[in-house]
Amino acid sequence: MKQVFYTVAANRPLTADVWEMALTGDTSAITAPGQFINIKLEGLYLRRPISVCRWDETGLTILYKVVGRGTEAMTRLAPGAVLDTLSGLGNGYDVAACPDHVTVVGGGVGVPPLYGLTRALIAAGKRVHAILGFNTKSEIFYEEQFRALGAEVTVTTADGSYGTKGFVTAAMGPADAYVCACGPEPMLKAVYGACADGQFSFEERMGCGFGACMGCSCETKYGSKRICKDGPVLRREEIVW
Amino acid sequence: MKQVFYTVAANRPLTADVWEMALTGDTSAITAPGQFINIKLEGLYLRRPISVCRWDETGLTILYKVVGRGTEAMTRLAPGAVLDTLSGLGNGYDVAACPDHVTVVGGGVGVPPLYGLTRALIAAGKRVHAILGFNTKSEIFYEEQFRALGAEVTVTTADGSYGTKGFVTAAMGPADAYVCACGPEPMLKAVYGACADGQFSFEERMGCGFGACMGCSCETKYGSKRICKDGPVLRREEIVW
Amino acid sequence: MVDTKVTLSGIGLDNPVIPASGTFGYGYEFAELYDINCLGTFSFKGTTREARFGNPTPRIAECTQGLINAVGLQNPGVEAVIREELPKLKKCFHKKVMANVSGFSIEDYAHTCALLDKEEQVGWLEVNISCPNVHNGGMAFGVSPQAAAEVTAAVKEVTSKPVYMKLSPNVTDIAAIAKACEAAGADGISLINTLLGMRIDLKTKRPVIANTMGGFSGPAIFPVALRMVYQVYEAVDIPVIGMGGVRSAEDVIEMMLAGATAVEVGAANLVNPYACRDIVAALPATMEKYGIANLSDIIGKAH
Amino acid sequence: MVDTKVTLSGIGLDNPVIPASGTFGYGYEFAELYDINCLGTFSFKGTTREARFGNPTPRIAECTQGLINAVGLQNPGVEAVIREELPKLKKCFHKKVMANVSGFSIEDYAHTCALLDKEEQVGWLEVNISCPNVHNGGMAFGVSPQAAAEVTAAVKEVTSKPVYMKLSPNVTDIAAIAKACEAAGADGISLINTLLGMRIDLKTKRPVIANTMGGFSGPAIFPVALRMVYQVYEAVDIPVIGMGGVRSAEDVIEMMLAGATAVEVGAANLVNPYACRDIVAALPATMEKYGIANLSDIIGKAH
Ligand SMILES: Cc1cc2nc3c(=O)[nH]c(=O)nc-3n(C[C@H](O)[C@H](O)[C@H](O)COP(=O)(O)OP(=O)(O)OC[C@H]3O[C@@H](n4cnc5c(N)ncnc54)[C@H](O)[C@@H]3O)c2cc1C
Ligand SMILES: Cc1cc2nc3c(=O)[nH]c(=O)nc-3n(C[C@H](O)[C@H](O)[C@H](O)COP(=O)(O)OP(=O)(O)OC[C@H]3O[C@@H](n4cnc5c(N)ncnc54)[C@H](O)[C@@H]3O)c2cc1C
Ligand SMILES: Cc1cc2nc3c(=O)[nH]c(=O)nc-3n(C[C@H](O)[C@H](O)[C@H](O)COP(=O)(O)O)c2cc1C
Ligand SMILES: Cc1cc2nc3c(=O)[nH]c(=O)nc-3n(C[C@H](O)[C@H](O)[C@H](O)COP(=O)(O)O)c2cc1C
Ligand code: FES
Ligand code: FES
Repeated sequence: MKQVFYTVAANRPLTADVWEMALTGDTSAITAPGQFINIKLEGLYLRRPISVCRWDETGLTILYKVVGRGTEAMTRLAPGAVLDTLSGLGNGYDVAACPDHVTVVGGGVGVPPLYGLTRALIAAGKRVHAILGFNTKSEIFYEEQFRALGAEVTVTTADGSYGTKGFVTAAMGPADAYVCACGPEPMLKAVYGACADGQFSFEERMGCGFGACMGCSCETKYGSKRICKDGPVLRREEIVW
Repeated sequence: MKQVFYTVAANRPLTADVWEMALTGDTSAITAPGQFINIKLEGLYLRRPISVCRWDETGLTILYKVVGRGTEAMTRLAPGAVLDTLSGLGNGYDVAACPDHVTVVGGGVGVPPLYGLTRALIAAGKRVHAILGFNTKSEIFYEEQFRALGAEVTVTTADGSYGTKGFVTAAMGPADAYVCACGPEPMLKAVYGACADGQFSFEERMGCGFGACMGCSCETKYGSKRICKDGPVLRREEIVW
Repeated sequence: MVDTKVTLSGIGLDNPVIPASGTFGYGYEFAELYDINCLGTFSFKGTTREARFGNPTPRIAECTQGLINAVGLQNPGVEAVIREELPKLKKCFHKKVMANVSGFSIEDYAHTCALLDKEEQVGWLEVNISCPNVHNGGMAFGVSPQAAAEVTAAVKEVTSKPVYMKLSPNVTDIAAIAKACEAAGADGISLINTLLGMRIDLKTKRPVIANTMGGFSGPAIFPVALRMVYQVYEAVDIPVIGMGGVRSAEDVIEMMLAGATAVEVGAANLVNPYACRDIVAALPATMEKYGIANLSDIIGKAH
Repeated sequence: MVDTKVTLSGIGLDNPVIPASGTFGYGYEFAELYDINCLGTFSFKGTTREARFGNPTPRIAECTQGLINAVGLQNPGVEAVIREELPKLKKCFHKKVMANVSGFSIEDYAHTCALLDKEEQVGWLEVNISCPNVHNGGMAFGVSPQAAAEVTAAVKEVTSKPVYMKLSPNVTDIAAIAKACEAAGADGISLINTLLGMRIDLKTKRPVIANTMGGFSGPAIFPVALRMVYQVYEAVDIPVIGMGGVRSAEDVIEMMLAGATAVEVGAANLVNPYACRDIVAALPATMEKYGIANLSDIIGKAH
């Protein structure tokens, strides 16, 4: 973890309520896809945790959905604005532990960290099937970006307005045995049931985001873990629902 | 009273800790010298009351001393910043009630409202003797401005480093019978004792600044008054110390 | 169209927004700023048997997201209120008003309420029991279930108007106090009054408030107020008026979900004189945003 | 040069700044961020007889200038703390640490404190009595002078280390609780623990916290905390550790003027992991600004 003051380089809507923000600054604390940053916003007491979508030596990109006061405030940040963040939080996905063929499954704003993961998996010589689940066609984002990485991409929409109709599990087959997933808890649970092994990224309301407060604990087969520090990614076999 | 969003036109230090800020915007609620505006500052709960130093149809000027978090924050406002204020608060000085010769007596940041008053008195054809009291030479401001209005100006400094040595009362003579004063309470009390009649402007910690909370009440010969609404200016004869 | 109407002891309100006592004077001065008939009603300045100047100044201290006040119930006394303030109010406010009453003895309360009971303009009595009982070593009525019940019973005896007992939050068990008031006949409960708070001036190294301590309110206290409204809603079967730190239509809805039938707004009026008008105006759109058609349907819905 | 030293029951502290229990873990994780030997000391995570997972999540809710937590005393149990956490801490912290203890019965407290009494690293015991007493209908020990005194006496019996009783602010008369602890032998008083608070999610219309309510802390509660420190300082003759909303060197000084010998910092660590280091660093210049040469001289100076 490192406190980093990032500068907003770009901030634009991708869909009606999902935005993409590019930040420049020190990314040395980011060591794995699936990690997150925790953002201080003027007038709000707690920081907001947002996954790193992708990063390089000069900066990173986040994708965020507008759901409340914090994410609304983020849409009003113009290029040049400076953001107080804690960077490089959480464990992230373990790329080395993945087999040669990995299915990444994302629902809504669970999709962003899977982009960085897919890139890392492909860089490590693995094949990736990306299943990206949305409610409806107008909410889809980043389909092209995943394809550009070289992943095989399946998009699902709950209402069938685009791609496969149904939830993400509707697109899962026997080949999708090892899954790296991120999304709302009901989706994670369904995916958990539909695969044999993998890594799952969880969300929890956080006090600190770096392991100090025990606000985000969850029980696992191996005792309690802090989603913010020992997670957000848990191995399938340790998960207790 | 009127809520007005003023734009900062200029903001510069006059001395080590007294600043002058020019604001543009609607001044229609300001009807008398000695009134004040109440300024909302980001992150601070209560508004800050500051006297109107001078005003015209396009805007106004305030002078403020840096004493705490609010006034410190004001020094950081750059031209173009917009200030949420309540404008035209308080009664102000009653120019019509003044005789042909008036002595205005200000101590430190009690000086600002007397500038607008002096201008109004002179415009009304009255003669003005302005006694401006400071601690020391380096703290003096607005001496030239008062002279430029046509007032007879006496500056006092407590340490004698400029003008008359001593407190403002050291510069008061028999001709200074009718006084309009503004400054710290000990000064007001001394001036009260040294004159026969006049108008005195008081400070008090304020909740609202427009008469709603009774936070600023003071007892007078004619019952209790709210410094923010029935004041800040009281007539000498009604004052109870 | 959404419906913002609620009913408080049989009297309908166009909306649940009520400026809180002590932050809205006797109303007519705010009428110079906007048409106060847009309000549900309002609770006027705490009125006592005799005129009071209140406490020495400074009476106000700033806090993070709030303020401390030690006004000390300054008011012209109930007779002057009836003679002078209510007629002025009548000219600009055409709804029933809530009469906030304070006292320093049971007799004080009964006397003041008996006089206000005769006023047609008054819809409800709101009885503030955060005041010190001069006959009991200055301990506030509101910190003891017995004393709270005694005040309730004494006031009920002299009035036919609905009586809302306004509770002090500076207690271990707010539900016990509320229950005692209900058992003694209260028609409703108003809460919370201010939390006892304090600030010290670093320069003078003395308390900011001349009286050392005072009542702390504003957005900072909202979570405590909400919790107490929730607890009291569970404890009693009479309506609850919620307050403490409310400054937005969202806050009004949150208070109602906790159990409030109507919601008072205090400190917010002081920093934004248009706060209540703005909240009333924002309510319909905010209700739509959260899928609420009828405001009175959500009272206590978080339970 | 200004002097920031204070003494807490005979043990000298380089400065009065102490991270509060529950916001600093067992310390060693913060040692990865900065050298925690700059701190006066710190109070470790509330430790109980047995390991506890704590409450279901969500355990955290945001508030205006504060947060609600309902962690529920998650900790590995006193034996694991002694076996695993303290040795890890020893490597990076070379001062005496404050052991924060919780319990659900008098025996719990005595058992846990007896074990910690043997640890050389532990300088003081800080006994949190905001916990529900399972033998008394779940009423917190800290809301009754008798129960508070019983815990104090039981702990004093099993330890020779100074015992600081940590009080709950959710009471009518904090001074009475403090006095009861003093009479039962407490060496000092720590206060305040969190205020009971609540938030409701407007979208789900349910409480944000799984356990409905939780402990509210952060800058919002500072005026209440300061008031209680002031009251307790007047009520007892033993040292007081002040806390509640402290986030700056100014706040530390204000707490000390109210009567605190040392000052704990809780929530601030969560939003700024460097908060305590920054406060320690800012103290000397802040003291100079307010003309304070010797910090221990100002304790209680606002009285
Ligand atoms: C590890 C992690 C990674 C995340 N990555 C992303 C991402 O890449 N893109 C994205 O859009 N969202 C992501 N989220 C969710 C994001 O944190 C919330 O949407 C955001 O905090 C909402 O803030 P708000 O002020 O707009 O909402 P409000 O509802 O006003 O927030 C109130 C409080 O609740 C918390 N909160 C609300 N929703 C959530 C949530 N789902 N998870 C955790 N805390 C919440 C807020 O942080 C805040 O403390 C992530 C959450 C976690 C825990
Ligand atoms: C009617 C009136 C007119 C004023 N005109 C001027 C002016 O023209 N120029 C000027 O420099 N100052 C003026 N003052 C004083 C000015 O209001 C304070 O210096 C200012 O509020 C300090 O704010 P702060 O945040 O810097 O100080 P802090 O000490 O951090 O403020 C804390 C709180 O105390 C209040 N406060 C502090 N000092 C005073 C004070 N002297 N009077 C009233 N409230 C105070 C603040 O408003 C705030 O609520 C006037 C005060 C009043 C009542
Ligand atoms: C300046 C001021 C004066 C008050 N006077 C009274 C009063 O006379 N009677 C009363 O019952 N409550 C009084 N209160 C308490 C408020 O009515 C309200 O209960 C409390 O402030 C909490 O609401 P808020 O956080 O919205 O301010 C006063 C509050 C303030 C700020
Ligand atoms: C996340 C969290 C966990 C806490 N855990 C404990 C605890 O285990 N034991 C304890 O005595 N107090 C605990 N507290 C209370 C703090 O130590 C402190 O008394 C309180 O938060 C007030 O200080 P603050 O406003 O600076 O946070 C906890 C507070 C927080 C925010
Ligand atoms: S959020 Fe504080 S430990 Fe995870
Ligand atoms: S400050 Fe509110 S009445 Fe004067």
